Amino acid sequence: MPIKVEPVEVNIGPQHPSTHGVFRMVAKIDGERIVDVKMVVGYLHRSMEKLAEERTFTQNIPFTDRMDYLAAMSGNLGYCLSVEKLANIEVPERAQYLRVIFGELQRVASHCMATGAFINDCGAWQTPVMWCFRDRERVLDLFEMTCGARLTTNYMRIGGVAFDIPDEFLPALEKLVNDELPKAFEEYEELIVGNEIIMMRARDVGVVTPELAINASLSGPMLRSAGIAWDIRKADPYCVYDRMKFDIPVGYNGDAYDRMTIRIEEMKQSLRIIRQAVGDLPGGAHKTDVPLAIRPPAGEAYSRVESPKGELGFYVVSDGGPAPYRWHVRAPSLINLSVLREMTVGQTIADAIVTLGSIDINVGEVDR
Amino acid sequence: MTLNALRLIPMRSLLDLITGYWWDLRDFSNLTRMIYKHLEDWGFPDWSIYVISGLIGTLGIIAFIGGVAVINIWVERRVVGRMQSRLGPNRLGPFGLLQPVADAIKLMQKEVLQPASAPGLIYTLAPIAFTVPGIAVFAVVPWGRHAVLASLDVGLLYILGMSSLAVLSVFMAGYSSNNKYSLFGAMRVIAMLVSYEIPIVAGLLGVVLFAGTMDLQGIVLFQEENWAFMVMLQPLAFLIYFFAISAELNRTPADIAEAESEIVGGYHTEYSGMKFGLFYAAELINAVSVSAIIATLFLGGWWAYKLDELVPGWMIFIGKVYGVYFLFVWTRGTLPRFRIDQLLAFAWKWLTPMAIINVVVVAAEVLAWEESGWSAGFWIPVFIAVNGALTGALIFGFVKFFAPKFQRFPTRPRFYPDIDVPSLPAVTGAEFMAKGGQA
Amino acid sequence: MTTPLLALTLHLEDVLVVGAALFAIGLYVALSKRNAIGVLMGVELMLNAVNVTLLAFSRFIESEQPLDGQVFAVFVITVAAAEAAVALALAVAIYKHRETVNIDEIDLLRW
Amino acid sequence: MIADNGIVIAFWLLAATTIGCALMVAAVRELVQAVLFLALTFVGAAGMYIVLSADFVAVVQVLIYAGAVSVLMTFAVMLTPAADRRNSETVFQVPALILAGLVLAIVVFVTLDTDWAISDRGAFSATAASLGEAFLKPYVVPFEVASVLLMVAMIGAIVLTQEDEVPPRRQEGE
Repeated sequence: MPIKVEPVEVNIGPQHPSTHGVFRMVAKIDGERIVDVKMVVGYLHRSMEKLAEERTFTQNIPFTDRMDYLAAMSGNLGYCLSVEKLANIEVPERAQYLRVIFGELQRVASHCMATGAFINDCGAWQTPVMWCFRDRERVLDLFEMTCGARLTTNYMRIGGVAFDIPDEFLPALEKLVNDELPKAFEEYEELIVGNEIIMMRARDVGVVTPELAINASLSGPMLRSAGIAWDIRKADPYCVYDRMKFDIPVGYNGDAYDRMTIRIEEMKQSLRIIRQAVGDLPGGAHKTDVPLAIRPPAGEAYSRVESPKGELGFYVVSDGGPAPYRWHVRAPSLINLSVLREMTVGQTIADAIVTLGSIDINVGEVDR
Repeated sequence: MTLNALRLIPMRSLLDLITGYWWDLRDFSNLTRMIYKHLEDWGFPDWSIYVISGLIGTLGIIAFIGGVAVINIWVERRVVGRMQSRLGPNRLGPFGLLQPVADAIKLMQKEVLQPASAPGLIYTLAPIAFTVPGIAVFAVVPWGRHAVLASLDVGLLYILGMSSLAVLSVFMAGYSSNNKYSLFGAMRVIAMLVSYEIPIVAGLLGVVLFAGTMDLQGIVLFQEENWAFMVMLQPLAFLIYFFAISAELNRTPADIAEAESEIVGGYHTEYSGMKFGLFYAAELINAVSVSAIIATLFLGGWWAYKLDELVPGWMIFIGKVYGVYFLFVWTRGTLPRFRIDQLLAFAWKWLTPMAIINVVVVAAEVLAWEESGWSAGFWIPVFIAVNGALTGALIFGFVKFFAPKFQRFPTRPRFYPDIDVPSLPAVTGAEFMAKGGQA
Repeated sequence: MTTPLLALTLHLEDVLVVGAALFAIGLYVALSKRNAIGVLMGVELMLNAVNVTLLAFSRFIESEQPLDGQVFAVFVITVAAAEAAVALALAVAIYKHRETVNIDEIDLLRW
Repeated sequence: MIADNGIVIAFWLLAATTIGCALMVAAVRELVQAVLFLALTFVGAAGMYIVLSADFVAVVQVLIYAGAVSVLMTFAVMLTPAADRRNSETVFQVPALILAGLVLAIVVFVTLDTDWAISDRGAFSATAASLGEAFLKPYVVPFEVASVLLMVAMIGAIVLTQEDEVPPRRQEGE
């Protein structure tokens, strides 16, 4: 007969080092084992979707920076695509290539952050975070070079990108893509992927079955770790992704370790895409002329991009005015988070933290 | 006297000039002996000499430990900073050396908050009780041939007892904080102590068997006599002790009691101000005292082949202590944390059996040594070879047969160059492997 | 020779009285506590008192083998450790089956 | 008779600590606090052992009692529910008090009444080695029996606390 226990309720968050922001997880715990988990979101809610209805289409671009602030470029891109779809705007070739380059650079930056923070959640004492930050900083340097901002870039515009790349950008990018980042990824392979303790901590932890992944509409590395080959860049190509050659890494077990390795492999694939895009980069304008206070015809549009976190969709409704009538964001962080209970119940607290880290949520995007 | 003339005087004779005087601090006993002599001349009773020399030693050790607690904040942050490809504290003073002072001033200024429902006495005593054992351990650690405060006949057992007391104070802190995270930390500590006490004691048994004494000075003298560091004779005991004690010290990869990413701060979540500062300092002090124990037991303490004739023993000793301390900082800066069940399994399934096998082998070796009557010159190299081979074989065998087996599926993802949209749901890992692993 | 300022002495009887006091406290705790673990604490106190007494005899009494008292003390500690382990296991086992460790309510053998 | 001022003062300080903490074990309301006071009692008793020139026993006392037994007790206390963690008395409190007082009175009376054969041997020097001799020569049989007892106790404790049905746990990698 097992000892009868009263489960203890523990609040993990909203102020907790591992919740990556103000996210609260009410865990019922029996000893070290989790019996039940309740998620409480909304501490960072800034009402962006409502605010957007009062601002012009162009003015809404900075909002997308501040949703997933670790992947601002992807947010910019997804929003601009949706408005372009609504207003039927043709984007110049060069801008499309630049969008691909910056989108992939942003994926590298975001995945670096996710990997480092994940290993920090496994209990390493800041070292992997610092190493991953080192590589992320290199990418952010390029962003700064181009648009002056590192985090909230606000780079994409409706009809193109805000600025053309400066002259010193391409040499720096080539050095990064061909020399610095491949070396860094080799280090990751040695130090992180092959680390026995990380294997012990992350394998068979936070398992997502393929059925659960599809039923819960997961996307991004969460979905691919469950063994489902799905990537918006392949399934519904935007910009010039249909011209690029790249592979989709897909995991076997759906556990935290798979998600981590998939992120590392995706970074390598991103480098591959960037190399191709730089090779084919055409000349010409970086932006079409679009009025700042653009008034798209009445109607609705949904466009989606593969952000580092998963499928980032923007649904825009216009009534012919200068501001969107309704704006909705399909935030991958929120939807990936929805299976947290299924993933963590039955595990220990330590596993739950690892699981949460491996989902790679961004509370800015969860709460919007 | 010109510089050239100085060179003519041999180094040894210069040293001889000061040998035996109280300012010859190569050996602290010169100082205390001088004090004895004066006290005797002045007609002090015997016991006062005992008390005064004890006080001198105690004050010296406390001064050293106070210095260590301050300087190690800087050392640890600086070293880990380098490992993390950043600089570490570098603003205050030369190389940021004044950073610990700034830290201490900040901590002293902070308000000491105490949970309203905490049992005040236990809450207040816990940080003190946590600090004391780390300092008390130094009483039996030898600093030189004549410089040991208490040459205790049961020194090693004393050290073990003290280190197990520290864990009880961690429980006191965790329990009295009246915080769920703290209680988790406390319970984890208790579970860990129950498991790790055994490999620690069993591991050190090999050292005691070889040295034939539990006196730390005796163990150092054994190493000097046989011209070999204990780490060569007992590599397995060294590894076992190192891993097990890093668990008791709450350092990564075993810092589950204060796992920051899981249970916030563990047992010291509710502590603030200088009470927290005491925990912080005690952590460093405990790390240094364990480094001192390792340096004494396994690395020869103040003895280092011929070197201790030229360099004062206490300098060699401190050098070794910091060498070991660097190992602790290194592991802390490198490794992630185990889960608690993995950590306990590591103690019970790996360290304990290894330690017991080690004890049996060492007992047989000591028996052979005593019974054969052959000299140490023959046996010590044999033991070094045998124990080295045993360590390798045990570690290899345990890794080979008892390592966690996860390799059900490949660790690396498979790649799809193209996706077939309507074919969802796609193949799961199990189906994929059943089909022969072809994408 | 001058008379010392302070001439304190410690006799066997002093130590034995301290041991007896410890024993009496242990006895009281063991007999009066409601919680099984509390009772165990009393038993441990009594064993400690016995150890103090044994060591006092070993230190003060004329004997051929004066260390025998210490040998006994070590045996007492050993047995006490074994006893503590088993008793605590019993407490936990009883708690598993009866959901209480109050000795008032552990009355399986009453009839 | 020990006639060394420092040692006598130390003994009485330690005795006061020990007995005071033992009284606190009986008096405090929280079982966990009682365990912590018990640990302090053990440490104080270890100090008394040192005064009685039994350094090995003292260190073993700290290691086993203060380090292990009290930790084990804490563990057991924390396994029981919070409602049971009071250090309350049964109805036998007054009889127990009377009985303990009687025992104390009798023992003290007998102690003071007996004519002890006091030796003037003085303190033992280091005891660890001679204790080891004693264990492995005259007392080897009890020594082995004690080790068997410990083994039996360990197995017994494991059997007693074993979960009857092993709950399904995920594969932990062992």
